[in-house]
Amino acid sequence: MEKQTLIEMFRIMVRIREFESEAIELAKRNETRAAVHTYIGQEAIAAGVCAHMSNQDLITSTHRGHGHCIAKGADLERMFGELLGRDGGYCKGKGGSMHIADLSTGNLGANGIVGGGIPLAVGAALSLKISKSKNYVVSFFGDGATNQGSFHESLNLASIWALPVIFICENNEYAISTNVSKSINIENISERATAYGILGKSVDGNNVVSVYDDMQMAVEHVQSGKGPVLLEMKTYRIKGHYFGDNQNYRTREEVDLWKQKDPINTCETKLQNDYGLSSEIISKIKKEETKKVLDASTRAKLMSEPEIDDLTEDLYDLSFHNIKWISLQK
Amino acid sequence: MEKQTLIEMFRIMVRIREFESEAIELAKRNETRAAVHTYIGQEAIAAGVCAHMSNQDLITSTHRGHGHCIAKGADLERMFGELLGRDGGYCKGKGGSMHIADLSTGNLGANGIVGGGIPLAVGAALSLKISKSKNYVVSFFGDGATNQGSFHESLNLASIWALPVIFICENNEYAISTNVSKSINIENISERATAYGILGKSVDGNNVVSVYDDMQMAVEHVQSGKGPVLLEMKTYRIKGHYFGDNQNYRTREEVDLWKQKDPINTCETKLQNDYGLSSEIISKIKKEETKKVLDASTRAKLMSEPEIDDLTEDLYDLSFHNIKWISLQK
Amino acid sequence: MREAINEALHIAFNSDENIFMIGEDIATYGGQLRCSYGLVERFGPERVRDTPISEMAIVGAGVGAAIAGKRPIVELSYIDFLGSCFDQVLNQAAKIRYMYGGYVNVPLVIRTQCGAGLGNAAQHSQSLEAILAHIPGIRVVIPSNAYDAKGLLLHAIRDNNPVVFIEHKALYKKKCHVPEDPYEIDYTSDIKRKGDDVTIITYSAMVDRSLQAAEQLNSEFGIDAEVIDVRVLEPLDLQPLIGSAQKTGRVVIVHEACKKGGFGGELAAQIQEHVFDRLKGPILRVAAPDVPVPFADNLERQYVPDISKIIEAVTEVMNFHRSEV
Amino acid sequence: MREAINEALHIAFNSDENIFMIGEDIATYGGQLRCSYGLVERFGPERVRDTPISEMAIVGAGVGAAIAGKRPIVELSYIDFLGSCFDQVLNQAAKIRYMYGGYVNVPLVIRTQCGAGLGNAAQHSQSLEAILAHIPGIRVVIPSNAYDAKGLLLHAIRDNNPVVFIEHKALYKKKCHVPEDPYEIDYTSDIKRKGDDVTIITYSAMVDRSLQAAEQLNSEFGIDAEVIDVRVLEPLDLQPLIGSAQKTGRVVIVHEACKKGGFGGELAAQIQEHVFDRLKGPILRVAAPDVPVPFADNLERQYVPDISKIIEAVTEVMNFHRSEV
Ligand SMILES: Cc1ncc(C[n+]2csc(CCOP(=O)(O)OP(=O)(O)O)c2C)c(N)n1
Ligand SMILES: Cc1ncc(C[n+]2csc(CCOP(=O)(O)OP(=O)(O)O)c2C)c(N)n1
Ligand SMILES: [Mg+2]
Ligand SMILES: [Mg+2]
Repeated sequence: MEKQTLIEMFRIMVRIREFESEAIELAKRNETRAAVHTYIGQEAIAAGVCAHMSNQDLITSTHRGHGHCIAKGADLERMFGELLGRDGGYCKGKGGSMHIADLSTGNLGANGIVGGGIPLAVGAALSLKISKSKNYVVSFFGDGATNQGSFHESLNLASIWALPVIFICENNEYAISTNVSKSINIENISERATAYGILGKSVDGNNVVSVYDDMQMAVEHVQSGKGPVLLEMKTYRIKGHYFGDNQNYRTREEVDLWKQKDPINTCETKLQNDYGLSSEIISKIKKEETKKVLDASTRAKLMSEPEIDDLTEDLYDLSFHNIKWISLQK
Repeated sequence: MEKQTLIEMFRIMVRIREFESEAIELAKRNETRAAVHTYIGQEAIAAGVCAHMSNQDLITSTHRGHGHCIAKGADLERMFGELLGRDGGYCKGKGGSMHIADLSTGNLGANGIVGGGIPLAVGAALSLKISKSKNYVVSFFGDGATNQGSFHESLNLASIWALPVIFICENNEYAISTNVSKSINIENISERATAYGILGKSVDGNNVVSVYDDMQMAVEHVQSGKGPVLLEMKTYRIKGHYFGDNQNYRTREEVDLWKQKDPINTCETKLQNDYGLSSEIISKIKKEETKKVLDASTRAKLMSEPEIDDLTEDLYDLSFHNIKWISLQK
Repeated sequence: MREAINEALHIAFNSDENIFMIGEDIATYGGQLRCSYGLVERFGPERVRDTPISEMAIVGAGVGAAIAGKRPIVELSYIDFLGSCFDQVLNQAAKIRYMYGGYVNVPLVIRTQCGAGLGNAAQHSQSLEAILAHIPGIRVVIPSNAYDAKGLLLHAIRDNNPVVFIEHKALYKKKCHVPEDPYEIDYTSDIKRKGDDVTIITYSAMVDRSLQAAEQLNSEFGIDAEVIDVRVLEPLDLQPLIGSAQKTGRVVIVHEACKKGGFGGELAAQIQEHVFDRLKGPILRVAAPDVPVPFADNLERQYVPDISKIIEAVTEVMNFHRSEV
Repeated sequence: MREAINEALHIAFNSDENIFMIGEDIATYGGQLRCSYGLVERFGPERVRDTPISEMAIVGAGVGAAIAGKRPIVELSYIDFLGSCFDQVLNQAAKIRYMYGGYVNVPLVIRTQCGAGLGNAAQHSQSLEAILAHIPGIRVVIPSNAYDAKGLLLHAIRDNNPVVFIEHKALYKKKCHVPEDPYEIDYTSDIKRKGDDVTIITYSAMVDRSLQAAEQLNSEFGIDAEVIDVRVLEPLDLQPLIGSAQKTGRVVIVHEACKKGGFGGELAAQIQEHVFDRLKGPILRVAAPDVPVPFADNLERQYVPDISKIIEAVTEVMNFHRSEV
């Protein structure tokens, strides 16, 4: 692992954490009406996965999508703008927290429907394959989503067509209040790969280096035409399902145990111990990112509300694609 | 294997074959408008599975459901009546070939939606479990159905609740024109059991003795509370997808090869060689069953068409269940 | 309304052992809808079951258990997730009885949540009752207040047919007097306010808004509106609607679902078929515009029909004068 | 109509490399709808792909490929299977553009088959266009003959929005003159027969029946009916409907879908909103009864609206006389 790469991933992780912390603040102060599903505790996954990706490599994301969005390089101000429902937000305020897409960074969109984005990723990968592109697609989803029919159909379809798509299951132990042990009867979700004859592997999702390394393996796999990969990232949802969750379904001890495996702290320790990064540089990075986030939030608050007339805009593209129909030669 | 059991299964297999042959005749002569999806070649499965079942054990069936229906003990005349759209048919002519249910024999119904019956089986099994019944449910479906989301969700749900349901996948190599090798990337569909942590096994579905034995194992498994079982029955669809299929997607040689493994012939040989059944008795059974089928068909043709006014009947049960609401004690 | 629904569930569980409930996070968590609290503690985990996120299997299991003789209640946390279980509603629950010649019943209740107004955006705010009402074989019940919800839910649970019971999320916190003892409300439309000048036909969260509009119409314009809460879209209790339209000759239909293809079209069509002669003006519809539900506060407020739009439509139909042809 | 659709597909594949097609049994087998023959032989298996039976993934893959810049055509062999992919239609395809602020297009065509009449029973015979037309964000195109089908399909393929293109199974064998060269038909309603006495508004397989009814009405009763084929439910080209209703003052709407919640209600509601003044009688609807499609021949024939029912409704509205109020 190159030092610079690790530092860059660390920076992204911190950025995500700061973004989510500010999002919680906004929710607390009732400045966003969006249910905020934070990515806190899972930052290593988005950071480690997206570190490999260019803007031409595509992702589909989830209701817990801020981290993916940021790791793909999204503009924080436009993200906050969307959380606040402003016209300068990613969706002009129409989508909110659960519905941010950013084609410019290859983000095909977050999704409020659990499992809803997985088939989209397969279609995007099919499109890349038909175009003979070397790019690939990553589909992020949770442990809970692997119980959706769309997960099953999508992995099977990607398998038989050997599509360049990497399925990243973020197993954070919970789907709202339901522990994964109550909804899935196997030890490792990656074993579900067996059902489709594709490569599956479980990874320590709180260790950004493991994430990065296994993602590298997966990228090589899909790029060599061997078909899709299912990576299960083992992690933990540190906060409630959304801001406001009473969390009556788990103990504080359980949460505390996982806090000791905090991915940012883990990475920080590694940077200090294995790469000799000084605590000054680390706190400089942290401060920079905090500032970046808070500045973005401040600027977003200055954005205006959407125009009321905008309510009925943006549903249809009224132009037709320009195709010159060619007669058939008999 | 008791001789009498084998003979009885042989009889059922013959009955199914005769029924389907007559159904094809009806289709040829345009006497039924139903698309007839015949069970020819797969008879050992329904016969071997249902030999274990009482009327209190339940099944869900498919578009290719005549065999299951007969093996569960259905009345042939009412079946033909339904194929012909007559008022004395199982559904008073409202359902047709793909929609026969018969609660009196524990048949919860055929289904025109591929994979549509699998969740119903899970629900029925849940109901048995809540009632602490020793009965169990069998869900029949094809290889193609295992690519439906409903298959995945259902097996998972049955697994985590350890429900008494046996999933019987009849892998007859085709879903309409699509060979299973083009839609599934693994050798044995039974391996899909891995994804749910349940028992899975592949069985020679053309050998009624194997079917019977493995079903026995599965019944013991579910009855001892160990949760569901997935049995893949390897077989072959001897006829087209439906009567009228041009079958441009496979060769005659392929079909002929499988004809040599005809389950009825195989069973017949076994009865003669291993059990010393005389060819007289065998042809007597065959004649009896042929007659039974043809008589039923003849009688069904005498049934009347439904009354036109019946068109708008049977949608709702207009009565309400009698429950006496009890106040809550505080 | 939340407490009323919870009470109905407790009564139901207490009265019939065949009643049980499955859904996501309904046990310890008390449901995403927060309506099932206390059930698992009182009736145990056998009858109150958390499920994986598998809507097709959940609804399908409900249908299967119903066929097999139980009386399951399924909680679908948002009506938007109909997308994920639609086959079991459209092709199984709704069709089984008819398709099987009337020999198989499906006594299933699917409780679900609809509606906009709380910033949940396009995929968690829909009003899809018109889709369900177009599917023969499904009862569609959509209460507007706590009292009605309790009585209608108990009635629905005794129904031997599949019922989709639709609770508007904006109504959960609304309270009204609800008797503690069990009671039922038949599948009937309900005149929530008597009036002679114009008929407002509505349901769900729009009932309150229509009643407020009626008060304002009365005090500000001297217009006396009758407000009818349809409450049940299937079976539709048409008589009170027709009676009222006959009396007033002026009809405004109000619902939150988007207008095009909404249930308002059906109501308008039926009413003019029956009382064409008595109509003094066109039947007008107040409904959401034909776009998905937007997130931003101001857009969503504009999206959901409000009192001013109801008043506008009423005054328009009151001012309508037949031009000489 | 089958050949016309096949021709349109060949032209499309031939003209734009971004067009490809996925669906069950569409390649060698030529499709369950038998419309895609010859495509795989000519354009290869990369662009004409058989799929497993996985409707959610198939439609979803279409949506995903469309977002990623292709112009996919998905074949859904029966519209009844909307049940198995509804989330991708309702919550993804329809909402993506709006939800993402207009920045993401979904140029997807879903071709599918609707309708009763061939003994396919409840789960393979539905007419579900009203459900689709109630979902903002989806174009709904439903041709009534081969000529229109070809021109509308080519137009739909150039549309940058998701289109559900609904082919009635009873029309596949119907032929009419179809020019070999490419042409397009805009999203417009089409007056299929001029007339002055009454307006029959219809679409899909009911157009032919309505035209036949019109001839009979003319020859037997001297009633001159105008027959308008809506062709496209979204966007709805209302002007010709209104113009005609204004002229005749009498309107009958005919569709095969069951009546309750069908698109006829929407049409009736809109028309009376616009031309209330000119109506000489109620707008009547001819539609299937509110039950699933039965299997038996005689029941199914009774189920699908026929000429006599259209004539009955027309004569009823012709004989309507306003009673003095
Ligand atoms: C189809 C569907 N069902 C249910 C929900 C409600 N819901 C939102 S998030 C969630 C839990 C998702 O769990 P998981 O996939 O593990 O993701 P996580 O929240 O842990 O990131 C549920 C049930 C939904 N949005 N979509
Ligand atoms: C949801 C759904 N998709 C597609 C179809 C069309 N269809 C009917 S039978 C069939 C093939 C089923 O294959 P399989 O499950 O292997 O059963 P088999 O016909 O071989 O018995 C298909 C695709 C359907 N009825 N339902
Ligand atoms: Mg999770
Ligand atoms: Mg098969």
